[in-house]
Formats: sequence, C-alpha cells, structure tokens
Amino acid sequence: MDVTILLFASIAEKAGSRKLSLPSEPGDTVAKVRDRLLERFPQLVDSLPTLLYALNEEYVKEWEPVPAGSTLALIPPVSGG
Amino acid sequence: MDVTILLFASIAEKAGSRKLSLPSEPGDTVAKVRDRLLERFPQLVDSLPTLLYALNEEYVKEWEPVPAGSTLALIPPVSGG
Amino acid sequence: MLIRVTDEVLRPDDAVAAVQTRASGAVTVFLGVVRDNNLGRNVGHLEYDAYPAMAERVMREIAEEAKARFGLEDCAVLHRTGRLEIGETSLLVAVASGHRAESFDAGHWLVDEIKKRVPVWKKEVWEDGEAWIEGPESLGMQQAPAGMREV
Amino acid sequence: MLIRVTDEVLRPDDAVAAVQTRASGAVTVFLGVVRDNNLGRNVGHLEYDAYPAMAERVMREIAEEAKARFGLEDCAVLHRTGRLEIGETSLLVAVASGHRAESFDAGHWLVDEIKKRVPVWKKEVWEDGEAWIEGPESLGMQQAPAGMREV
Repeated sequence: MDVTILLFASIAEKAGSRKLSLPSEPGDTVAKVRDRLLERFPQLVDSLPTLLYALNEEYVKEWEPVPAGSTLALIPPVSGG
Repeated sequence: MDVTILLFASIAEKAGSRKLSLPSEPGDTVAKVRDRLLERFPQLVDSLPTLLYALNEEYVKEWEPVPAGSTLALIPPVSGG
Repeated sequence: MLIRVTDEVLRPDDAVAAVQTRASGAVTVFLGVVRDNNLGRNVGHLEYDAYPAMAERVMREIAEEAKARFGLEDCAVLHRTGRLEIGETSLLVAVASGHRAESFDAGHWLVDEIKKRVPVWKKEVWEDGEAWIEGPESLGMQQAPAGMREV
Repeated sequence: MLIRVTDEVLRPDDAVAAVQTRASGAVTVFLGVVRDNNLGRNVGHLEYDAYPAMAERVMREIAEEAKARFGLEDCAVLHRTGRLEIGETSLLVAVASGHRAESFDAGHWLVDEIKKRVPVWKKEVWEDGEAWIEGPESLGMQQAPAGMREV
C-alpha cells in the first residue's frame, strides 16, 4: 500500500505537483517518507527548515510512524487570515 | 429669556416631563438652575448624587454659568450599549 | 465616519462597508445585543431613551479620539433607540485599520468609552416590573459624588 | 458552531446570525481583508491555497478551545480560498458571549491562533511578480528549527 503525499502553496509550485503516492516501507516515519520524497524533488530541500507535517490531517513530529494507507501533508509556514 | 431644561430616562419619568422652560436669572449657574428645578420637582432630590449636566450638548460642572437661551440637560448615569 | 442614533435596525454589513478603505487589513465589529437576562432577572425587552443630538456629538468625539489614538483608517458608531427585543442590536461599532491588534484594541476602547459617556439609557422590562438601568460604568457613577462635594 | 473553508464571499451578517443566542449580550466580529499594500509593496490581489479538510479540523479545534477558555455562547470561523481582490474578506471570525470583555479577548485570541495553526497560505501578486507568504506567526516559523534538531 502507498502513502499519499499532499503538497501546498510554495511546496506544490516547486514540486510541480499537489498530490502523489509513494510506496510504503516497513518502519516508515515522517522523516523517512520525507527523505524519499526529497530524492524525487531535490528542489524542496531549501524549504525543510520551516516545514511542518500533518498525518491524516493532524500535525505530527518527524519521528512519528507513517502507516501504509496514510496521507502525509507537507505544511509550509501558514499565512492565512 | 428662558433656559430650556431637558430630562431623560428615570428623571423624565419622575418629573412627568421631558422638556420645560425656566426663567433665566442673572448669575445663573448649573447648580442654581438645578435648585430652582428642584423646588418644582422635589421628587428628583434622590437622583442628585449621580446626576451629570450638559449645557448645549456638552458636559459641564455645576459651577459653570448658564446664559439665557441655553439648553441645560440633566443626565442620569448613562447605560447605553 | 458614520455616527448615528437611530430607531432603525442596525446591520453589521452596513457598518463594515462604511469604514473599509483600500488600506484596511482588519475590520473589527462589535454588536451590543439585548440578552434575555441581567443580574439574575429574566428580561422581556429593553427600551432605550437618548439625547440624540448630544449622543451623536459625544459618539463623534469618542470616534475621532479613537481614530487618532489607534491610528485607524476609519470607524463607525451607531446606537439604536426605542423598544428592542431579545437578540436585537442596540450598539454597533466598526473599526478599520491596517492590522488586527489596533482594531481589537480600538473596538474595545470605543465600547468602554461609549458606556461611560454617551447619553443613552436603557430600561429593562420584566414580566413583573421595569427599571431604568443606571450604568455602573457611567461617568456619573464615578465622578458625581466628588463633583457634588466641590460645589 | 459554524466552521467553513469556502471559495464564496464571506458576509459578517451571516456569521453574526450563526453565533447569536438569547443569552448573548455581545458579539465581536473580525474580518481579515485584503489590503492594497504589504511590507511596502503594492498588492494587486491575493491567491489563497488551503488544505481544506485539515483547515476545517484545526479551525474547529481552535473554536472549541476558545469556547471553553472564554466561556463563549458560540463562535464561527470561516476562511475563503481562491483569488481575492483588494477589499474582499479572507477571514471571518464571530464570537458571541454574555459580556463584551470576553468576546473581544476571544476574538483576538482566535485570530492569533488561526494565524499560527490553520493550513492556509496566501500568495501576493504584484504588478511585477508574486510570492507565497510564509507567515511569521506560523508554528513552522517558531518551532520547526528546534524540531529539526531533534530528529
């Protein structure tokens, strides 16, 4: 099963994509999935220092596990309002 | 010339009047006009401690002069909003 | 600067439209509304009396002071008079500014000053009686006793 | 509790109607509006991107927290997405409470939290370019560097 990746705003523009799938691997964490995504989109590396992550619509830390079938969103600094 | 007196809210209800005239007298101050009004409406005496006064639509102190032709309003504690 | 004492219904959309400018990033609107209880009593409705000419004059003074003090784009103050039912809006304040902090601060300050200074009065009407409310925040409550002693 | 991410026009009257109860004496409404300048640049228009499902979830969390923390009657949070012109409302917050102090405090707190936590992003479009804004108040700006070091 895959992990669904959602990209927004500046991240989506840099990647040229808003939604994609990555194959899930045993022991996946947010950081591991993110690193596999970076291999595909190295242009995202500059965005990392301020990036947050949401797993199934909730903020998570980078060491948290990512089960197969989850949706992982990369969240650049928000600027609503 | 007269002084026009305006009464509002609880004061108007107690006096049974919202607007009346009193003859002006030389040397009139807010307090003097107020005291002549009290002779006519002694039921207003309990309201005095918290009463404010407006002369021609501006708050004034009790010692300020009241020229003939002015409008003096008795202002009980406001409760707008 | 929209300043009005009126017996007509007050609508937030109208006040927002009146204050907004192209440089406004934040608009704060405050509605004082008639609630069904006060100090433990069930309120049936309210009746507002006002000294309209002076009320508008004082509302304008307060609005001008707020505009200068908080660097506002614009502000509006409207007060309704007459009989108001539960849920109706008695006071409507709108403040437009560049950023949000000053619009919240100015809105709060405006309502505080209005409650102290504007010659408007409410009567509460209950099932079994009625009473004119003498606002605890009114200038009269805070200053008159001292003023009386000076005379 | 009205919570919505939408590409439709936001109207204060609708938000007020949604939050008001018979026990509400005060309603505070905040509108974040598109202004014609930011950090010295002339803004032509804004484009808002959002993660709608998560944005509504986080807005609801913040609203529930505000309701409990400030003892509110109710509150509403609406955020618009898509292209917004100067003067249009991007964020609409409404708070109903018994008295005014908590409605102003809650309104201000809600907007602060929304700007930190809700996954919505604005792009500024100028005559000669455009840029996604990374909000200085965002959680990401405050916490991510520390979080990165922990990994």
